[in-house]
Amino acid sequence: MQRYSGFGLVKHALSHHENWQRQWRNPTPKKQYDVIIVGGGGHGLATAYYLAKEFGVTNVAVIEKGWLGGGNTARNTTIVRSNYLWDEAAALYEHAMKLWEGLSQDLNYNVMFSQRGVLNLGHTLQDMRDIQRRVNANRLNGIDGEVLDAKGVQELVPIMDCSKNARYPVLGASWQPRAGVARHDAVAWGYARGADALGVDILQQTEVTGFKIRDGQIYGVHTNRGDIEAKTVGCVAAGNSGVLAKMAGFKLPLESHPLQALVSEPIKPILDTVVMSNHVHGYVSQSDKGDLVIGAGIDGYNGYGQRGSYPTVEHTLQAIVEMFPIFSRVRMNRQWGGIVDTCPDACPILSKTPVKGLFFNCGWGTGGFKATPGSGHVFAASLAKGEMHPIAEPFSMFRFHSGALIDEHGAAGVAH
Amino acid sequence: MFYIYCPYCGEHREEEEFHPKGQAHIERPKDPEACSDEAWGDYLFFRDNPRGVHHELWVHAVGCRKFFNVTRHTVTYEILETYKMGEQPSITADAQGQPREAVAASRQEGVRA
Amino acid sequence: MSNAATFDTRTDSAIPVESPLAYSYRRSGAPAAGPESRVTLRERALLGQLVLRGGAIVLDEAVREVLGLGLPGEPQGLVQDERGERSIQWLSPDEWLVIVPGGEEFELETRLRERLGDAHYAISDVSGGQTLLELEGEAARELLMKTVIYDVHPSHFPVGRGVTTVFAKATAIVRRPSEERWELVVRRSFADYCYRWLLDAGEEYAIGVVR
Amino acid sequence: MSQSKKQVHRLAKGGRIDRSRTLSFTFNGQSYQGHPGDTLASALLANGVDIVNRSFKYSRPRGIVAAGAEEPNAIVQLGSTEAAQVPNVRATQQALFAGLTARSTNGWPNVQRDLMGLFGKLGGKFMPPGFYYKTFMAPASLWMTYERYIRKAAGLGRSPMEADPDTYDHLHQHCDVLVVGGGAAGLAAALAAARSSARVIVADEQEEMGGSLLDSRETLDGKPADQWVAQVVKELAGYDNVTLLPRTTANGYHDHHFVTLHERRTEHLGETAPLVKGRRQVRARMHRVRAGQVILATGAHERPLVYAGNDVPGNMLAGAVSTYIRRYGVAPGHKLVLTTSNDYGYRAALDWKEAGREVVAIVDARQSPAGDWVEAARAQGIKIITGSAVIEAKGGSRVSAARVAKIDIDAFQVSGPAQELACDTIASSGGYSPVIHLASHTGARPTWRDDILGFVPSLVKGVHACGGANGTYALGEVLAEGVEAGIKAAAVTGHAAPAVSLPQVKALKQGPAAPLFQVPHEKPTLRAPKQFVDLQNDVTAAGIELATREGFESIEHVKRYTAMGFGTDQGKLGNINGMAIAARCLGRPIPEVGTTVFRPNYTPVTFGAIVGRHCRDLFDPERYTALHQWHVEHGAEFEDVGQWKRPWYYPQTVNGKVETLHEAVARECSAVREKVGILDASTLGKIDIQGPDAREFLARVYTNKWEKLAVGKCRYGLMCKDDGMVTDDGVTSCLADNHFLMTTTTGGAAAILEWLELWHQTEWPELDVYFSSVTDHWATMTITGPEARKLLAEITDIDLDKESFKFMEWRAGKVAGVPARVYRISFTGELTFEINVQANYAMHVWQTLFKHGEKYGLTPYGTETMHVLRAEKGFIIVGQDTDGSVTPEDLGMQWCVGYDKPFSWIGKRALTRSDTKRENRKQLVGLKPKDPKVVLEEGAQIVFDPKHAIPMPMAGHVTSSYYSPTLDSGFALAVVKGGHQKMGETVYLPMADGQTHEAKIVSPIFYDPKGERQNV
Repeated sequence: MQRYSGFGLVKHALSHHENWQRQWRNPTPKKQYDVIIVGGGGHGLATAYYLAKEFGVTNVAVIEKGWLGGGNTARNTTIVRSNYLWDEAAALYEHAMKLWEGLSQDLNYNVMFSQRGVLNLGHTLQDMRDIQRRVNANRLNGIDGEVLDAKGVQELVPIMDCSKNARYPVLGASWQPRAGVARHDAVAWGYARGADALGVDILQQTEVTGFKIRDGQIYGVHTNRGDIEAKTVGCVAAGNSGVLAKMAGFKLPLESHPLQALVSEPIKPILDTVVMSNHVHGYVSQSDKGDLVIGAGIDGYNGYGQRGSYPTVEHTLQAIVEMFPIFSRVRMNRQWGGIVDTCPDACPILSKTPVKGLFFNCGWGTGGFKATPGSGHVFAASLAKGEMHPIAEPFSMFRFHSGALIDEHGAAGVAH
Repeated sequence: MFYIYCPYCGEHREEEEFHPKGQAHIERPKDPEACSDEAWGDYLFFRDNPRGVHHELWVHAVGCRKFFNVTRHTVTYEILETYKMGEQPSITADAQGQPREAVAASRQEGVRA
Repeated sequence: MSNAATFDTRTDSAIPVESPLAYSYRRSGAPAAGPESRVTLRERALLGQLVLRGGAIVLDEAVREVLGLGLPGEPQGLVQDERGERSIQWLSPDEWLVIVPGGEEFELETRLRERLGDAHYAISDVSGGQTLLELEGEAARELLMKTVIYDVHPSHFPVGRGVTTVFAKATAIVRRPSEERWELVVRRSFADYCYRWLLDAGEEYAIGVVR
Repeated sequence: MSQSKKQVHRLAKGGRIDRSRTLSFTFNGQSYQGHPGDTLASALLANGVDIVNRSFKYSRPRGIVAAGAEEPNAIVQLGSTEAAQVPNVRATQQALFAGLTARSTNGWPNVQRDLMGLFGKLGGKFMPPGFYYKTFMAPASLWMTYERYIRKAAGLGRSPMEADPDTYDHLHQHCDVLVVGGGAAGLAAALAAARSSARVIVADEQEEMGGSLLDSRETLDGKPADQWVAQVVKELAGYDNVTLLPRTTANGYHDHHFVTLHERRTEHLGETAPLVKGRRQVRARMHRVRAGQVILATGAHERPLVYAGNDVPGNMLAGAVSTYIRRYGVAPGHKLVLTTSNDYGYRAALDWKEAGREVVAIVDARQSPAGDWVEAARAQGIKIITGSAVIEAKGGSRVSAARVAKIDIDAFQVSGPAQELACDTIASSGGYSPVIHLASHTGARPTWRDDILGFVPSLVKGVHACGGANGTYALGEVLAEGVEAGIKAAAVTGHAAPAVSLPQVKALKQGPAAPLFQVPHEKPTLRAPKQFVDLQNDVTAAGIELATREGFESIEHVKRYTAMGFGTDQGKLGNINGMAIAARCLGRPIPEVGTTVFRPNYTPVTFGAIVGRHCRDLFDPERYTALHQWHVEHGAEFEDVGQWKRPWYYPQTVNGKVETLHEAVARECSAVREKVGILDASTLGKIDIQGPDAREFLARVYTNKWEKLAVGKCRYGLMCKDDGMVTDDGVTSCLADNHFLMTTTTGGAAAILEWLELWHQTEWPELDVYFSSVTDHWATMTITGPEARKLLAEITDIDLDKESFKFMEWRAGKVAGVPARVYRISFTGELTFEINVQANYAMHVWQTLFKHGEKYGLTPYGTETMHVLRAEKGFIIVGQDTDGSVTPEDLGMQWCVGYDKPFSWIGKRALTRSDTKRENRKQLVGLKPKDPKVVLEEGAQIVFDPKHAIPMPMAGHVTSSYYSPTLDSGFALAVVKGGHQKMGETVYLPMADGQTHEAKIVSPIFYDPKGERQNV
């Protein structure tokens, strides 16, 4: 792998950038792999990378029906935080956070992880109770965070309307300084380049059309480029997980919904942190290019169309202008939608399935991007060993039978 | 944004008047106590979530407050038919039957009063 | 008489009573209508309002007999008596809104219950829970277009129609009892919001409030 | 401010401007003049302003390139005052008005002499696409510092720092036929549809309808094109069934023909909306259009050719040159070189020549061009150099020469020596790209057509494309397509259109265009001077080539790696060129590289216009009870509960000092416990339930039993979802055998009514029962405390004797002369009467209670006191003491669960799942802090072992916690793992400040455990 560095950049500039190598190969599928990952988004590529790097499993194929990183990895609003309420979720997201903190160096690819902090605003007394509960739990779980009052919020974000005149005045917030944003595309590309260099075959434009199952054990997949065999298959296909599960003969407790986001035109830097509000229902950060990156909740209906309904966008911008009246004359440039697979308890599924050797990693809902490294790492460990990693264990799909849900709706009330 | 034919109001109305309520035709088991945990979990949580033709329950929340069913394509978002509670769809992923009459009206393009 | 409790909520006229907009007038004032006003707003407060639920055939016979008005035959229908004082509006296949002059509602409910006997139906008095606002003037329709998502074009919303629809971020019933007049039925707790919305959206038409 | 400059490039005649009036404006502090009818761009060009901005990445000087929505460079900051600032206004779309104040968005210290430009020149080499992914990684700790500097370069314009003085609104429109675009195709379509009597809306983004006809060289029926426009617009304006919306851009095409139209109502008049007769006008209006059929007549955008130095000011689109000359009377230079791949480009040279300026040469990439316009140019004696292209523009702040050479398109190389032609303007035309943005929004993927070298829209049902949007460019065909679309669309909506006779248009002979996108240079792309593809984001052909080399093979990857098309122009000029370049690099045909997917908005839209009136006081409804006025007048602080404003507490001023929350609540609590308090409880949801099966229905939706509740009695009920988790609670009263009044939580009212309907309509339609909301009909006033009976007795005819009107009963009678239902239920643990009257009488009753209550110490109390009092009694608040993961058994409320009811009520089955019957579930208990002065933090986490290392196992948390004046101690409700079995045990609460509180697990009932006080 060609190492990236500032020095290298200068060297390449002097040779007119003619000597840059491909960041990943475009290999021909082999007949057989040790592990097949279905889905070449951030989570799938991270899984492959850690399989190869941490668990020595390098005979791995990542099968992607479109272009790598072309799904939700490319469509989210890039927020990374780990201040989840329940122990199980907090452990998973904090595991990811720790990996984020060294990710650029690990991958030799700058994913621009920027720990500019995330504020979760409280506008009602119950919001504040929930915030206190969550921050207290975070602290005892070793996750950074503090509770701010309205004055503290105002000091951090002077341009926000923290006055009592607001329809729902800001009463305070939770503040996680280590949280922030990252460059979403770079995460997929960095993992792809890293995995490729370790020998993983990334098969783009390859679509899984069925599973090869014998006696309840998986032994491969059918694709539009022929059959490929493996005794371990991990599906990491986000919104399309339900479709894959159906091919394998079972259902999942999932619904795929449209999730919309939008950006303003680029403006000069004015907002240094991520501001989220469940109550007025919107969140915003400003990218390094100057765009205000804005999102809100999911649309209520099932949808694979990568678009949602316009009123969701209207409500979101109403929320943003309510929090930031000065943005009224700023202009919205672009909106788009992703497909998020949501679980009834707003927590993911990392699980064995009724088919032996077939594992699913899905149901991340609106919280997938921030978990990418952690999800990939614990899923890789599970695939390598055939047993779920302890951090992944509580996220079994069978919890929906026993009732052991991990209800993170409070933390996930707004998409992020 | 959808334009939904309410089978009770007999006309198309804006999506903002409706709430989606998930997959249609999920029946509560008649004898819950006889259900295994697995069966009960399936009823509560497990869904078809198809990429394609989907039967779903909606309520005309700001309107007649009636629940009804919608057959909708989850990729194109085209509404193929709407039908009242207690009725069965005429269009399914397997069999694309002839929509019933009232439904035909809902499918017409550019329906105006 | 069915097994339901009826309750006459009204009392003698000496006791002060406040319409849902009482607070709004004090808070936001009421701009007078003038020659420039292209739309006027008037609250018809304290009317009698009943929600009827049941089968159409049974209820139709009863209201014809008791009120002299039949149920509207079609969804979104609105029928009224000759003077426009009493009306019945379709709300859903088994639900109608009856509006009568204030004070008539209890007697009406009682007579309907007598007439309906053991049939399965429900009558709920909601007179205190909603109020009726009238809009008149050449800009009334455009003001409604700013406000409700339902198509209020005359070709789509002829006289004799009434719908429940989205009013800004609340809900309202919109009715068209005559060529010139539109009616809004709004819930009491949302009335101030609706009033402030109409004044704000109507400003460019010099909206006036008739009291 | 300096003296106004002369309009050096303004032609003596021509253009659709009003030369009788002069408008002054300033740009970068310099004063200039223009005329009504100008855009800011045409006025700047008229005044000879070459550099309007600096580029984003390399800080290169940039001039105006286009004349419309596709302009990438002329992005300015508008506004003379802070509040009126608007960032990123496209000068080509901003009508000039008197006093307009604009600045360049980039450039330091100014746009003419920019120091960053030097950095761009030197550093540009080191900033290939994706360079930031490859560096700034070491040391890790420094990234935030690097980023701080990167961020300094971010953004175009800036946000205002003051609130917007303007207002915006929405108009909900419905029509049969929406025509997007008021050019030749759109007007023809509109005319046809309008004559059918269909309801038609025509939206056009420009200041006036007409599109390219406003600067066309062609004639219709022998008359100038704009005369036909005027005649059609006049006819359309005369129809009642037609709404004409100029200055209105269709920005988003959503499902089922829902289109948003952004109408700029006052932006052409001033920087803030003017007053008309003293009344505010809205600055912009969003038309939310539900259309039956949509006709896309959005035209086409000209593609520039990609050659070296193509960003130097003076490089323009050929069509834009024509537009500035013919529509605005501005020739933006003196000596023109035109480089083109097609016949259409020739119009610029003909117009330039007619304007009396010098055409140095037309450079045509084709070997033997031969259309009518080519012949017209030849006839004018214009020099035509064929088989060639401008391969490089020379110049710094303005074009000084064009290097022209023979090229071989197929081999992608320069095939002859270059000559340098002195000029100040280079116009280029690489053909046209249909404007397919709106069709893309619907999810339909466009189709590539080799014959027109462009994508045409694929159409979902009900959408029609005509004219340029459909890849049809010859005027006669455009008009015919428009009429056909209009007739067809109207017909589908049930309106037959009469025939429309088309105006006579001379058919022009056209030669085929050459497939030229990037022009080859003598040097390979990576070594050639920069050839810009996306001017706004500084994306070059070399950048795209590099991306493909590095393995970015789909156009989506290329766009993301290079940022191509992510600017505020969304790649209107560059995307197709970029795809063509990527295709060339990959050796694949263009459609295989991918299609280009556009997303809303077509052009940027002010947040305010999307928000409309839903801001400030109207952001969200505030729901008030009938007593709100009183609460306001008595100084209540309010708590938001759902959309309701509920009195939180009533601070009194004592000795000139306003009480704190704590002081007020202590006083209010004592009043209730010792005398009598009053609460406005009107916000509780109230559902009128009638029907012979009402009782059975209640038994199915509540966890407890209802079959024996007698008329006149009330009962508390708990509601679960079918997962067994508590979702609501409240008291339901039996009014008559078949008649019940259910109360719900304040926040749950609407959801519970829908919940009941859901079960009735979908699962149990056979049950004869109806539900109606009567929440707003009744006002509810709760008087509670030892003196409550005495107070009420003074003003009611109801027999309040404790034997005849028992706890958990209701009675009807008069209170203060008003018919009332009085419920003897209690949420405080004290003797309580809930007085319900029709809401319009509430104020009278409330005030009468105070008139009589003074002697009893009647004290109004708010939600905070209510919470303290109910917590002392161990009464839960759903949503505070529960969180969707709590069962009735977790709450210790087995007394409220009818295990043996015949019907398996909602939630019952779930209670026996393996996880719900687990023993160490979190269970509701009371907590008594060891130190009575301590009020535990709500949300504090509970541990058994405070010495455990982090992560410390947590056993639960505090759900409610208050100071109790009655107990003179802090106390709390909490959920604790296995808490019901741990009575008397000690738990610990380690806090953020380092303190660890100690508390004892106790019964959640702290006060009057036998319930004697409410029974008195």
